[in-house]
Formats: sequence, C-alpha cells, structure tokens
Amino acid sequence: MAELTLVEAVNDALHTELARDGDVLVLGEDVGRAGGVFRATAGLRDRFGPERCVDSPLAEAGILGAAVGLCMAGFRPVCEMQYDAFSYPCLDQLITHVGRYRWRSGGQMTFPITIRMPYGGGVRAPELHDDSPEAYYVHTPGIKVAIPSTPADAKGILAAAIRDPDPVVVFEPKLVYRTARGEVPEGEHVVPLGQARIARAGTDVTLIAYGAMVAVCERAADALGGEASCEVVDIRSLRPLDEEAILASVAKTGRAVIVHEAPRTAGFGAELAALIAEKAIFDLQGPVLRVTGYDVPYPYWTIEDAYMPSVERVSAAVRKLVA
Amino acid sequence: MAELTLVEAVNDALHTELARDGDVLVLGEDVGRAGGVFRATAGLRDRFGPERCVDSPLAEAGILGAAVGLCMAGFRPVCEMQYDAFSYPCLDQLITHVGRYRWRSGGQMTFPITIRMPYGGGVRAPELHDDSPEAYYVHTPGIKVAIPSTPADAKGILAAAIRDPDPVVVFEPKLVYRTARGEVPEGEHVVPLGQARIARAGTDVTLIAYGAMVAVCERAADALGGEASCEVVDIRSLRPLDEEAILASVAKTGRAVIVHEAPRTAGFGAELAALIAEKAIFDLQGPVLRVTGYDVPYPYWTIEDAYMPSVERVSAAVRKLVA
Amino acid sequence: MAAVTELRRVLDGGEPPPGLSEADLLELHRRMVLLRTYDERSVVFHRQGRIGTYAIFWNHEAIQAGATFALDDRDWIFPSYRESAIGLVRGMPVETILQWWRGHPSGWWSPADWNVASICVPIATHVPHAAGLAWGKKLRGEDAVAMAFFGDGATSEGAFHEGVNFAAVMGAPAVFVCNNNQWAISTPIEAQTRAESLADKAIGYGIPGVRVDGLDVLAVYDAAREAVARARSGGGPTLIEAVHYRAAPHATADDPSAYIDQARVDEERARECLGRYERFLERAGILTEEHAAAVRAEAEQALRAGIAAAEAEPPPDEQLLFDNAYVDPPPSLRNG
Amino acid sequence: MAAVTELRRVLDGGEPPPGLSEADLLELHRRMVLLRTYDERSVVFHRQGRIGTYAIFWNHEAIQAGATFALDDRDWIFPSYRESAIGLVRGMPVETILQWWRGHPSGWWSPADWNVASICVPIATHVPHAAGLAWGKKLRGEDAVAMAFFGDGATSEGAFHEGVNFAAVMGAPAVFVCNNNQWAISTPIEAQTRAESLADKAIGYGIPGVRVDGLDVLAVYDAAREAVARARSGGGPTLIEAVHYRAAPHATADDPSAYIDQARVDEERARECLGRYERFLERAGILTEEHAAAVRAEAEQALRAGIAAAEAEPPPDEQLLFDNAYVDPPPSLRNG
Ligand SMILES: Cc1ncc(C[n+]2csc(CCOP(=O)(O)OP(=O)(O)O)c2C)c(N)n1
Ligand SMILES: Cc1ncc(C[n+]2csc(CCOP(=O)(O)OP(=O)(O)O)c2C)c(N)n1
Ligand SMILES: [Mg+2]
Ligand SMILES: [Mg+2]
Repeated sequence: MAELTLVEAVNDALHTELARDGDVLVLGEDVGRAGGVFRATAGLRDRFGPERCVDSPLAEAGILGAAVGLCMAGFRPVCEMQYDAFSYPCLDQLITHVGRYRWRSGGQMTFPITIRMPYGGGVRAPELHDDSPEAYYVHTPGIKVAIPSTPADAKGILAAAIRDPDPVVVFEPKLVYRTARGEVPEGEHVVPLGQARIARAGTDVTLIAYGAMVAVCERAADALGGEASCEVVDIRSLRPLDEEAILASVAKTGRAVIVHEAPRTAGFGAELAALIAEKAIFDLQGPVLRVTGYDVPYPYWTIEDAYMPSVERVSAAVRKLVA
Repeated sequence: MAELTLVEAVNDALHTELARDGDVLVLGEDVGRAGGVFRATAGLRDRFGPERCVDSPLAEAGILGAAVGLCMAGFRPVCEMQYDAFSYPCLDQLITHVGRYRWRSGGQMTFPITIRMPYGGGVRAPELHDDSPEAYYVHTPGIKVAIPSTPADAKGILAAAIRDPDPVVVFEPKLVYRTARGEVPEGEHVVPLGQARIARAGTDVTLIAYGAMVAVCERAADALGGEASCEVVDIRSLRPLDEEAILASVAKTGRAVIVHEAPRTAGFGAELAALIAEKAIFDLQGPVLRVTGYDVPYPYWTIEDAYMPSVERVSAAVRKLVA
Repeated sequence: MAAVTELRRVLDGGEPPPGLSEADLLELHRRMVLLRTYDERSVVFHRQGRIGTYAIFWNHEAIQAGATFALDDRDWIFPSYRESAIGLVRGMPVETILQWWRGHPSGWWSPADWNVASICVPIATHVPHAAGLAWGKKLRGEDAVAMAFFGDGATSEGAFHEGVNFAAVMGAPAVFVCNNNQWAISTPIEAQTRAESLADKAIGYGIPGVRVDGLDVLAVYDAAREAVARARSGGGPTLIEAVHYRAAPHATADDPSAYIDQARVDEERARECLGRYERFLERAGILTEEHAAAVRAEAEQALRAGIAAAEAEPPPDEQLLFDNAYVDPPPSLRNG
Repeated sequence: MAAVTELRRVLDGGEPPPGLSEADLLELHRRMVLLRTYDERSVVFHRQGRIGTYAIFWNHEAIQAGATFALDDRDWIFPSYRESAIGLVRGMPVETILQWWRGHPSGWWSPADWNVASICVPIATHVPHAAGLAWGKKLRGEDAVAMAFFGDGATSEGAFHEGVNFAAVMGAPAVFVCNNNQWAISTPIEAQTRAESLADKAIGYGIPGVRVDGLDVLAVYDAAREAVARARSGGGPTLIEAVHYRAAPHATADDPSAYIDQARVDEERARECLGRYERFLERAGILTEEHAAAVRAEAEQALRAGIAAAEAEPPPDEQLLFDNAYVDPPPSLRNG
C-alpha cells in the first residue's frame, strides 16, 4: 500500500496497465512530452516510448476516431480528453461509432476503448474547465461510464475500464485530484465496474453521489450529526449501475437525496430518481430530492461556490426529509 | 384552416415566418435547390432567394457555428439538421457556444437560433436515420427544446421557436411527417412554448409523451377501453416544461407512465419521473413506469418494431398499474 | 494557385499501367460488370419493394473497382454508403450486401472477416477510422494499407480534416479516395469548396494529391497503385480525387430533375465508364463479345442467386436487439 | 510541393508599408507597449495571487497589434485566450480584461460594445463564428470585416476546417490569422501537421495564404492590410500564418523546460518583437528614448490603475448565476 493522491493513482494505473498489456496505448493532447496537464500520464512516454504514449494532433474527434481504427488493428487505446468541456468534439464519434461498432460487426469485433478525462468544477479556472458531461455519455448506448471518488478507486476503476472489452468512459474528479489522498494497493488493482460503495452507513436518509460530491455528502452527514443519520452511497459506476445497493439503502432509510454537479435537467440524478420512483416507491417516506448544478452555463469562478452543491444545500435537503 | 400533413405545416411555418421577418433565414444541407430531403423547406429558395434559404456546405458544426456569427450580425437563423443522428457534429457548438454566448455577453446579446430536425424511428431506414437525441439537447443549459406531435402544433411551435429570443431546438417526428394530417390555421399561428396539451382526458392513469409517441399512447388508451381510463399528456415542450399540467394530471390519476423512443438511461423520461418523484410523491398510488427505447444501438429496421414503444408495451405498463 | 492541375487519363490512347496482365485487365472488367449489375438490379429490386431506399452508384464502378484493384487482401477498405457493394471485389456474397439494404441483420458483416469496414453512413466519420487502422498496422510492423472512400461533400466535414491530418502526421499507410461526382445530394461542388480541385487539399496536409478521370478505370487504378506502393513503403498517405459527374439520382428516393444539369448528365452517360473500358479492351483485342456476354451472364446469375438467398432467409429474431451491443452487457440492458 | 514559401519581412531593411504616417507608426508602437506591459504585469499579478491562471502572450504583440491595425472600428475581432487583451487596441479598459482573468463577471464584456467577440476558450470553435459574422455583414451589404485569431494547434481541429471553408464558399469578408508559435502547450508543430507551412492549407480552401515573420509587426500589418482590402472589396477570405517560436510558457501553470528547445527560445528572445520594432523606429528617427519612456510610463500607469480598479470592484452578486442564461428563462431555472 502506498499513500497517493487521486491523480497519482491514475498515473499508477496507467503505468501498471501499460506494463501488463502491450496492446494498451495512451493517446491524447500533451500526454507525452509533458506527461499531461495534470501529470496523469507522467513518465509513460519515457518508460514505454513515444509510440505507446502519443502526443496527438489537437483534434478530439480525430483522437477518438483514430482509436476506433486502432481497435480494428488490435490495440486497446486509452484516450485522454484534456478537460471535460473539450471532450464535446468527440461526441459524434462516440455516439455514431464507438457505441455502435461492435453491434455493427455482428458482435464479432470488440472496441475496448477507454476515454478518461478530468471533470467537474470548483477549481477556480476560466470558462469551460468545469463541466460535468457524464449525462451525455451515459445516455449513449454501447458505452459504460464510471466515476471514482477515492485514489484507490481511481486506480482500480481505470484498470477495470482498460481491461473491459467494451468502451468505458472514466471521469476523474479534478477538484480532488491532489486533495484526495489515500492508501492505494501497489501493482495490479482492479475494482469491478457496477459495484457501488457504501462510503458511510446510516439509517435515516440515503445520500447518493459520485465523484467529488461524495466528499460533500460525507461532510454534510458529519454536519447533520444527531439531526439525521445519513448513509452515503458512492455509486462509482453509472453504467453498469448497482441498483441493488441503491435500492437496499433506500429500503432501509426510506429517504433519498441525489447529488451531482451537472445541470439538473436530464442529469444522471434524474435516472437515479426514476429508478427509485419505479422500484422503491413503496419504501419511500418522502419525496426523492436532488441537489445539483443549475440549468445555467457553469459560472464565473468568483461565484462558482453558489453553483456547486454544498454541504449547506445537501443538509437543507436532508432536513426537509426528516423534518 | 387548411388540412395539412405535419411536414406541410412545417413548410407553412417557414414560409410564414420568412415572409414576416426579413432577418429570418434558413440554412442547411439541401434545403435550397431540393427544398429539403423531406420537402420541409420546399419553395423557400424560389420565393425568398438563395440568400435566405441557403444550401450550406456539408458541415453541421459549420452550420451551427456560422449561425452564431449570423446572430451577431442581427439575423435569426433557422438551421436544419438533415437527420437526428447527423446533428451530433453540431453538439460541440451547441454546448460550448449556443447555450453560453448570451451569458458570455453579460446578457447583452441574443442568439435567437432555431435548430430543427426530423427525428425518431419506425421509418424502415438504414442505420442512423432513426435516433431520438432530445436528451443531449435538453440537458444543455441555455437551450430550449420543443417537440410537436400534430400538424397545427408543428406550425405553431416552430413559429414560436423562430420568434423566441433564445436558442430553441425543435424535433419533428418524421414517422408521422406525412401520416399526421390535421387542420392548421392559415397565416400567423404561434403555440407558446411551455404549455402541455391534454391530448385526451382520463381518470385512472396519466400517459406522458411527446412526438410520435403521443399517437401510440392514444391508441393504447383506445385499446385499453374499459380496463383503464387514460389521460394522455402531450408535453410539446421539454424546456420550458409545463410542470403544472403534468402534476395536475398525476394528482388526478395517481398513476403515471412515461413514453419515449430514446434509449432509457438518462432519457428525458427520467427527468419526468424525477419531477413526479419529487413533487407528486404523495399523489402516487403506484410506481412511476417508463416505456422507452432500450439502451442499445437503434436496430436494423426489420426488428425496429420490437425496439419502438408499442401499443402493447404501453398497455402492459398501464395494466401493471391498475391491476 | 491550384497546385494540382493535371487530370490523369489512361483510356482513349494512353498506355495501360505497368504490371497488368491480360488476365488482370479482364478481372478488372469482371469486377466492374459485377458492380454494375449489382447496382442496376438493386434499382429494380427497390422498385419491386424487395430492398429499401438504395444509394445508387451507377457509373462509379471505375472508381471502386479501379482503386481497390491496387490492394491486397490484407489491406483494409473503408466504404461509405456509396460503396456499399465494394465487398463484392473481395468475394463477399451478394446476399450479404442486399440484406444490408433490406435491413436484415445478416447484412451486417464483420469487418474482420473481409478487411472491409462497415458501410459508413455519417459522412466522413470513417476517415479517422482508416487513419487509425493504418497507423495501427504501422505500429505493429505489418505492411497493410487502409483505403477510405468518401465524396466531394465529405471534404467539408471536420471529420475528413481531422482524419486525413491524423494520418499524415502519423505517416500512416492510408489512401484517401474522394469520389468527386460534383454533387452532395442536391448541393453542387461550388457550394462545398472554392478550391479549383479537391486534390489541392492534400497540399495543406503535406501529402501528395492526385486528380484522375473517375470514369477511367485504369487511370484510377494507376493512381491507386502509386499511392498504395508509397503507403506500403513508409511514404505516408495520398489523397486521390476521382472526378466525374453524378449521372444517376443520389438514391432511389431522390429526384434530381429539380437541380441537376440534364445536358451534363447525358454527356456523362455517353462516356459511361464500363462501356469505355470495354471499348478499350476490344480495341486492344483483349475482350471479345462472347467473353463480355459470359461475364454479364455470370453477374446476372450472381444477382438472381443473391436476391433469392436473401429472400430465403428467415426473418430475424427480435432478441437480436439485445445481442452485440456489449460484450459484457449492463443488467439494465433489457429495461425499456 | 508547398505553394507558399515566401516568409514576408519588412523590418531589418524593408520599406515600411504604404499609407503609414509617422503618427501611425508611433500608435502601433504604443499599442505594442500597452500589450507588452499588460502581459508582463499580468504574470506578476498572477504570482501575487491577484489574477488566476493566465495565458501569457509575451512576444505575440507584433501579431496582435500588427494585424488589428489594419482594421476599422466597425470590423470584428475574434480572439482566442491567447489574444485575451486584444480589446486594448480598441480602448477596452484594462480592468475589464483583468476581471476576466480574475473570474469576475465584469470581465465578460458584450461583443457588441467593442466589436470584439468573447475570448474563445475551446480551440478553433470561434472560426465558424467569424465566418458567420463576416458572411452576415456581406448579406446586409455592410462592408465590415471579421478577423479571427487562433494558433498552430487549432489548425488540426475540425472547427477550423469547417469555418474557413464556410467563409471561402460564402466569399465572406474574413481574415484568418494563425499565430504559429510552433507549440500547442507541449505539442510541437510537427505533431500537428506534415505540411511545410500552415499557409499551405489556404490552397485547399481556394483562398490566398500568406506567411509572415510573426515578430515583424510591419510585415504582419502589411499582410493584414492586403487581406482586409481584399475582403472589403468582395475578394473573400485570406489565411495569414504569422510564424515565430513561443518564447514564454503556454500559461502561468506551464513549465516548458520539459519539452522546449531552450536554445531556440533564447534566439527568439534575442529577436523579441517590441525591441526589434523600436530599433527600426529609432533608426528611422521616428522614436526617441524620451517618447518610448513616456509610452512605457503611460502603459504602466494604465496597468496600475487597471488592477486597482479591478480590485476595487465589489465581489459579484451570486444571483448573477441566474441572469443572462436566457432572455426568457424557463421556470425550472433556479431548481437545483
Ligand atoms: C454527417 C452527415 N450529415 C448529413 C448526412 C446526410 N447525407 C447523406 S448523403 C449526403 C451527401 C453526401 O455527398 P458526398 O459526400 O458528395 O457523397 P456522394 O453522396 O455524392 O457519394 C448527405 C448530406 C449524412 N449521411 N451524414
Ligand atoms: C477543443 C479544445 N481542446 C483542448 C483544449 C486545451 N488547450 C488549451 S490551449 C491548447 C493548445 C493550443 O495550441 P495552439 O492552437 O497552437 O494555440 P497557442 O496556445 O499556441 O496560442 C490546448 C490543447 C482547448 N482549450 N480546447
Ligand atoms: Mg458527391
Ligand atoms: Mg501554438
């Protein structure tokens, strides 16, 4: 076990998986010479050579489109999108090809592409360095989506994604890239997709979150202290989704608050609420509440704290339910 | 009043609005000389000239990006995306600019862009002529989304979109382009965004749908006959959403089935279910059910009927609730 | 200003390209006849309601047969819908392609079985795939080449730009064949580019660009042969522009009378590519009327057998909905 | 094969372009000094924690001041983050730009107030905006021009391709200025293109392409003057490639030592664009040390006043979250 930050754990996973499987290569903007703008790919080019950690042209659709072709040549490309909002040019390739090509081949070819990107707000950055695009990705058939919140999961989930035979998108919460520290198993470490993590147990209200919002929920649980005992479910994987874990917790607490940074309308929180409204309706003792970003452009950073779900907003939602 | 098909009503709206406002122009692939692959723009080039009905280069991001610049020059561009799945290249411009530029200008500039496109399945077409992408659009802040189901609404909603000061995306259900016929008011006709339509009144179950699925719900209501009295709510506009109409109906019936063609996960149906789970939880007598497309690539058309929500699937959901 | 001015021609007077035996020239003819027959029969099948909307490639056979004749079986072909039947040159069964147009799952072949990628419907989006595959082959030290086909309209798409540039930067063994039939459905080439030639775009990517007469099968072959040799030997990609004028509707659903120049169409039909090649072969004493008739008969037989085989297949199982989307599907797959 | 070989130079020996009075030459100098001062002070402000991460444009002033000097106020400028302070040439207050880098709403100006579009952060995505604005002006019969700035890396993006092609096809009065500093963060130009010059891409769009020394303000101005005149007179767009070598970090967060060629950087710093222009003006007897000192003092004063004004502004009201997203917001706007 080593104590690593979340972004160090990502780097560890990449080193481990590239060493393990010669078909894995990393492709993206500034991933090579610079080792990534967050150093997530540091050391890969020196260790594995410029052909396995490739500084691509500045073209996100080109990166993902080339990755489709690389799969046809037997590779397992790991594509970095430099930031959340800069991944949007790749959506066309994602939706029309990455999610459909295996189906198109009658199930005979596989497209084990991993797309990883830093995402989320709160980092005091200029415009378009703060988005939470997971809903665009998870709505796309043929794609899997995972979002770790701890260094150990960042390593294990990325390893699982790289080894997965299907295309997987991993969103890394950049807000806690360097502040989330924790024990990370050395060497090979895989966290299977589709298993939620009970970040903390509780009996009154279930807080469902992922990425950087898990810590916000844990802090809210602390802040609420005696007022309400909160169970925090870190779903870790949006598709496949661990419905059992979510439903079991709601069955126990009878109350649910869903938290994410992304804009509210048709965000992934809506899917979680719909799941509960379909399969846990008779367990519920109150409305299913969401604490999310707003349906507005991500704001100037001087007021971004008012946009991001906060301990106060989460606590207020919990109080509504237990009042 | 004239009896028109849905696509004729779209054409009527375009003729009316281009005649009404010299700043409105139509831009897209094959909208001019050919009058659109569905004839939605027929006659515009001859009547208003090649500068107001423009055959663009084959570049969807270029079309929408140019539209942003046209707005800065005082125009109100109406962009046609030739088909649902061919709109994906424009998502980057939509998300990074169309939905944010007014905010960026401190609220001093407006971007009255209309994007319209035929969407949806069931038309026995080759791959990628069948998608229902509304969730990608409605999740994007700064954007409004509307989907008509009748010829009169197709005209009135498109007119409202063109006159709206904000960017509006109008999805036209191509499955009923020529089969939906109905009385359409002549001359100027505007259906304000954000007002749902009660397609049929009922007391036992609320069926919530839009586009081509409204007719499916109406047929299901017929098929169910005495088994259950269904109220069919045609939401018409996804953002702004007429929450009151939905909640009032659910308050009355206590049961809700949401129907759309798009893949289920994080589709707009999830948002509707979340709305009900938050604001109508104590009205509910049963789970909130969704009848949707599956989380798979839209299939080969020989089996597309098994993908599309059908009268049978909708009826089965209703029976579950009234059993 | 245009750097690529020459329009390469071989037929009508030119010397046949090196390395083509009489047998090769006749095999090329056979492939053109097979493609022509497939296309003409498909239009009939559509009228008879036996296949769905169909993208006609009449008079594009010289480009498709000529360019692919420069490939080995280990090389990959990336077709658009316009080259839907290009698998025929690799021996793909006629019924497989007919089934694609009939919306039957058996029309979805595995690219790995033929080194022919899936028919690409979204314009130009397969260009980066070809770049990636070619680059991947190079990384593996295999000398396979990727050849992508797309139209004049496709050159306006960002995907074309990113894909060709990617291939150029990576020195990928790719050949980009632009079928410049001067129309994108109803949109003329002047609405796609202000350049005098599409081959000129190659200059901006630092790769060779060649213009050939798209109705001259030997000119197309010759340009492809050079491009493939260059790619195989590490010289990187080439952009080939094959120029002609669309002489048939865009697809069975399309009525060009609203926009096309009929006089120009008639001209084009007069220099129709298969007849032109046959006259060349006859002048050279290589093709006899008997042989030509036999080749046509064989092709017609292949189409008769193909449509029969396609129509004989049982309707697909609806459960196919849920197959093939994932290797390892999420539990929610069947929720709907 | 490259069609654009000449690298245009005016300084060091060349004749100053026509139509520039001494006053013009000095105004150009003043603008360069103001931009240089803004940039150098911003790096200090960042170190002092008074602004956020900042994209340094040191030694890019010749491109920004030179190209925009060819514009009238009715013409539009489309900057990237690299040209964040380009509004200064239009008299935009220093504090406005500083506030953008401080994440304060008052840094978000209205493009309509200055004919300067918002700072574009997603690479190349503003190129189609410039094409659309220019085309729109042409449709309105106004003779305003749009000038867009972007980098070498931007030329790899589909948005660049679609935007420039759109402008070319529409004959839009646009000028595309590529700041080729040979690096996209840590990615060298060789990883962006195989072409010998980025100006070569113009050929594929059927528009003129020009290469200029990006540290020669008069060469940049001269190329821009020609391009603007052509655009205004209906001649359509031009692509200008201004070549230099990035001599400062990409941004305050970046450490180039890992990838850059330091010797080449030192070379570049030696031919730094402002000093080069000042020596030219001194040789021509146009600029005196006193005048230069006064201009520098004025610029430093403007920056002192600017940062003071920015820091004096009250923090923004959080309710701004909900303003400006829509003219007519949906009822759900405040749901969260
Ligand atoms: C991304 C995308 N946009 C639009 C379409 C609709 N469409 C199908 S064919 C076509 C014209 C293509 O023209 P061209 O590239 O010249 O190829 P051709 O059909 O002439 O072979 C269009 C616009 C599409 N298939 N994909
Ligand atoms: C679409 C997109 N992808 C990635 C980025 C991240 N990024 C910011 S600057 C930059 C390099 C740009 O290089 P270049 O175009 O040469 O402009 P320069 O910074 O050298 O002025 C990158 C990749 C971005 N801003 N937008
Ligand atoms: Mg064409
Ligand atoms: Mg650069």
